Amino acid sequence: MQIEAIQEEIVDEFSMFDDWMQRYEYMIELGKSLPKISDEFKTDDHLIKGCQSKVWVHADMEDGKVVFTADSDAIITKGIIGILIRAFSNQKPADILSAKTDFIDEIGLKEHLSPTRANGLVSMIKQLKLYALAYQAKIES
Amino acid sequence: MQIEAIQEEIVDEFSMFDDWMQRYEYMIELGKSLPKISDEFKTDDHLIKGCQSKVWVHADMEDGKVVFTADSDAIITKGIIGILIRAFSNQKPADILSAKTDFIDEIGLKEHLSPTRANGLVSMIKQLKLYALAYQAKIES
Amino acid sequence: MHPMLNVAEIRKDFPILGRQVHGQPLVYLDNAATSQTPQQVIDVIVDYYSRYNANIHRGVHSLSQEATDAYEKARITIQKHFNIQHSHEVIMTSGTTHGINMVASGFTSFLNPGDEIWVSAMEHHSNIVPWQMLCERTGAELRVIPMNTTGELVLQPFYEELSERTQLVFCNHISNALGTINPIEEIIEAAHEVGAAVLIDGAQAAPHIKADLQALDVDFYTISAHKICGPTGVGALYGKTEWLEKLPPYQGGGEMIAEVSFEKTTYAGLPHKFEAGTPNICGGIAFGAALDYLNAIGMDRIAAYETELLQYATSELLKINGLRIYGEGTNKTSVISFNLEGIHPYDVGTLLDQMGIAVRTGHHCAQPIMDFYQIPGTVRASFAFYNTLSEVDRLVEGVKKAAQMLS
Amino acid sequence: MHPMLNVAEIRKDFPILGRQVHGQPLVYLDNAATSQTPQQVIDVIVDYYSRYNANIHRGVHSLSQEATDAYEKARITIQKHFNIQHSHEVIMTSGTTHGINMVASGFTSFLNPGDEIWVSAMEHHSNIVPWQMLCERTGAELRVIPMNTTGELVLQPFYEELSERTQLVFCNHISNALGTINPIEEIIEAAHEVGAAVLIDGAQAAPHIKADLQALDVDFYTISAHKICGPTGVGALYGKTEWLEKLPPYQGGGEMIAEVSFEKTTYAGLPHKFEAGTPNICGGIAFGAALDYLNAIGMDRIAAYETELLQYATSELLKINGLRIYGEGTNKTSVISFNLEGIHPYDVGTLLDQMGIAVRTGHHCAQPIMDFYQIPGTVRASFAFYNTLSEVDRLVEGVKKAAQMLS
Ligand SMILES: Cc1ncc(COP(=O)(O)O)c(C=O)c1O
Ligand SMILES: Cc1ncc(COP(=O)(O)O)c(C=O)c1O
Repeated sequence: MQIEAIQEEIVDEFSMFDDWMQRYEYMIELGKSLPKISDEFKTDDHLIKGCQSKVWVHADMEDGKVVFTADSDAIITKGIIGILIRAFSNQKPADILSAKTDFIDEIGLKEHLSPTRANGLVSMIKQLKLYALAYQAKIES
Repeated sequence: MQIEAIQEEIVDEFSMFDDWMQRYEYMIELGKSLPKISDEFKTDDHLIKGCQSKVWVHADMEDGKVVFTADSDAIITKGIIGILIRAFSNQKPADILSAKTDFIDEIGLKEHLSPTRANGLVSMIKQLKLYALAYQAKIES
Repeated sequence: MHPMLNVAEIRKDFPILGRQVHGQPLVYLDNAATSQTPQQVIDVIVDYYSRYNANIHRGVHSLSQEATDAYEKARITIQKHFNIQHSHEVIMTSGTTHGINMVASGFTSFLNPGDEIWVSAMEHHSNIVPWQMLCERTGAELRVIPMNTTGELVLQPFYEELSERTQLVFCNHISNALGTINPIEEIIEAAHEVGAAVLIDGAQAAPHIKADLQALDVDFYTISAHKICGPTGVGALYGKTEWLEKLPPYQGGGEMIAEVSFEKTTYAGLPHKFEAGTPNICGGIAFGAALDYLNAIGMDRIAAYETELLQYATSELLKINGLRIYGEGTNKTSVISFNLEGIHPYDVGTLLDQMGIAVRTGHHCAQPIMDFYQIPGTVRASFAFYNTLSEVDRLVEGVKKAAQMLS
Repeated sequence: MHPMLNVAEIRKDFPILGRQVHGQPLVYLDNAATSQTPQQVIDVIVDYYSRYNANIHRGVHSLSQEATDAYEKARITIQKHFNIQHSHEVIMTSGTTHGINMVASGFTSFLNPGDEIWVSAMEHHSNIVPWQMLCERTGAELRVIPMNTTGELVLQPFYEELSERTQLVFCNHISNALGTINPIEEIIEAAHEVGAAVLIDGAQAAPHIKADLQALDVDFYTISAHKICGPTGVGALYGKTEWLEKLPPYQGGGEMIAEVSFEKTTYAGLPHKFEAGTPNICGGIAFGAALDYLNAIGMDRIAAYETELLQYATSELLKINGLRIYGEGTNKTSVISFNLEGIHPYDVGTLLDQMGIAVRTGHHCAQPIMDFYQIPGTVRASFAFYNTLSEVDRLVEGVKKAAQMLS
């Protein structure tokens, strides 16, 4: 599926919820089903800065697509990175780079979008895009 | 004359004025007629701290009475120290020490009475009383 | 109405307490990070900028005089509040951190390799890092007064190893992460016996305890206005005259000099020697107003009421399965640091926020404590005199709901 | 209405301008000491304390987020205003003096005996004393760029004696005592040619000139909010990334660390490395609001109008017998320092105050300038964009009356 379609899917899913509790419960669910990073990559250089909880992200290239795995010691953070990975994993670097991130806003996580937010959502997006950029550079070289 | 009587006299004089201009003009007059300190005493240890202008005060003992002389490089300051000297000079140390200073308030210089005031009125009074204290101690010893 | 305090009336003084967060009435339980500001203090700020804002000291015009008088009056309010002997022993700072750094910097030339500095195991980073920097500059050694799992200091090793080499001892009066009230009287006495100076970080104590600094015989004491219903960006450092005279000035600039020429500069007397530059004039005045506000209520009544809040919250929270409180000493203020077993504090804090409840999560600038307990952080609920028992109920309900959602 | 500015409307923004002093409408001409505060900025302060006062950074609750966002937005406002490349190059300080001391302290380990620091002859004490203290610590030598009787810098000796030994050059953009706008572009260029760093003290420039710091290529630039319609107790230091990375942190404390243990502490990245402790949160936010206010009016229009006030006041004052102006350069801002022959400035200031006119008298924290002219001080009238031509008239009338009374 294309990034945009996945994002729409996520927005659709979240639009069913009436209140924050359902939204967060779902996020926690998503966190639990996150493609887990293998332990060997849970190192400091896979850590994302600016989060109050620890977030590790790893990327691999498979068949021209970037595959992300991640983990966090906090479950909500795990849900957030899980949503991001669902939208961006298994995609071509160029597509990841050009993808918009408005859907975050639409699923009611707008407040998490502040660059000063302690959960580091903005840093996470930046990191995913950085990985994509690195693979894109590799492809082009 | 006793300190209290002199202070009353000063208050009387000032009570004739209707506005600040007359009051300040009179103060400037008083400044000009100030018993001047002799130049040899215009030294740093005769300087009163806490004034934006320089104020030197000197004291002598004559016939059991303290005689003050002073000078300043600012004329209004000279007027203020002149008023103080008129009230306190040629008096016995004990009388100077016990004298009140409410008359300052009554002649419309209340605003100058703040301890933070840049003209150092409070420091001047303190210095005059310190001289009196020193002479008093001499007498008693 | 509460028998000790008319809390309903008091709450009306705090406009922020009327607001909503995520559609719920705000429950503000982050008082240890910063306290809220009563209308009385806000009014003083507005009055300052609307009526007599001016640069202070040495100005001959009326505005400058009025501002100077108000600012110096605030200094005296601080002096009286803490029973300080001389007003020149009150140095206005930009906050506790500034005050501590001033002292740490000042001791640079007094310390030598081999000298020792003691610091407690439960300090705020503001009371650790400046001393580490000082040790780096001087070669002195940083020693640590350990703590136990109850969250109390263990003084025995300190008593045993105190010696002539000990030059300085630093300790907070109350730990911001645990709420523990430390036995500073004993620490001060022991340190003085070997001739060491003591700095007590009173940032967390000031909102709860009216310290009598002469009785304590402490050498330095620091506070921040923003923790005692005052504004941000201002605080005070108390120092004994003899120390303040000995220490070199911290910053150079306007206000702190007597005479300046390119050849030679002489410094002003106390307190100005340590107050370079235009100070936080409005902040200082509002700081005084905040103390006036607290004193009008009465620090004793505040402390008694807060203790009640603490006891109630503690017993209610402990009923929750898997909840552990860090800081279980008997002598503590209204700070509760806790975790739910197996759950990250960040998750709890985030869900509580959705319910309109403001708590702090993380290491609370006291990483060594977290390392001690081997935890990433805690959830910290800290209560002020304007909090209510029903707000405690909402916290307890919230934590229960969060626990349920997260496990 | 004035063709450039609707001053009558602008004055309504400043509640203090409506007040009386000694029964006369206040004429506030002490703007170089501190500027007045518009209602728009006061409102931001009230809004902060009434609605979202909280400690910033790392807080997960909404109040803390809102406060953090507003504070960081202010940093970006400052960044944009001065055309600074990165927001992390904006260090929030408690004022110009704090910023200068931060840099002076940071250079301690970079300087050696034999090195030279140049400073101009017309500096504020805040830009002299920290460098004297630095020279004392390091053995570097303080050299002075001289001035002439017109009140302008004489650069020739500086150009001739600049050398590889020169490590630092400090100069104010505008002299607070004279109003002279210094040729900082040339000074910066010359200093960079020998590899020296340049700190420009922009405290007096900020109210009048929107400096483009990238174009200036300056290494450090400092300002105070209270001089640009902002609150007291806050300012900013600009530093080039390369310098800020090289300099050691100034103060230790919360906010400025990455990891703390008793064994080892690592510092946080920029700008936090230099921002220890709870900052002046409300002050920072109001600082941003003050810049917004000025920009809404337009800095160019402000400068043009102030120049008109300056020219009018200068020509009117010079008609008074025996009046001498210090600072007669062609390139100056709306500051007039003057004396009446044979009359002490304090006397003039005191009488003007009785007439409701606020000027500053004394050495204006720039004693070396007074020593240069061999005077005890000056009377300084400094104008802001909210002053009017008729206020200039009242000043001139006032000075005439004072001259008459005092001679
Ligand atoms: C040129 C100059 N530099 C530095 C300062 C010091 O600024 P602050 O007192 O706000 O730290 C001032 C303010 O008087 C100034 O005019
Ligand atoms: C115990 C303790 N010390 C020091 C500080 C630092 O105070 P400030 O950030 O106001 O400088 C705090 C505030 O968090 C504290 O709780």
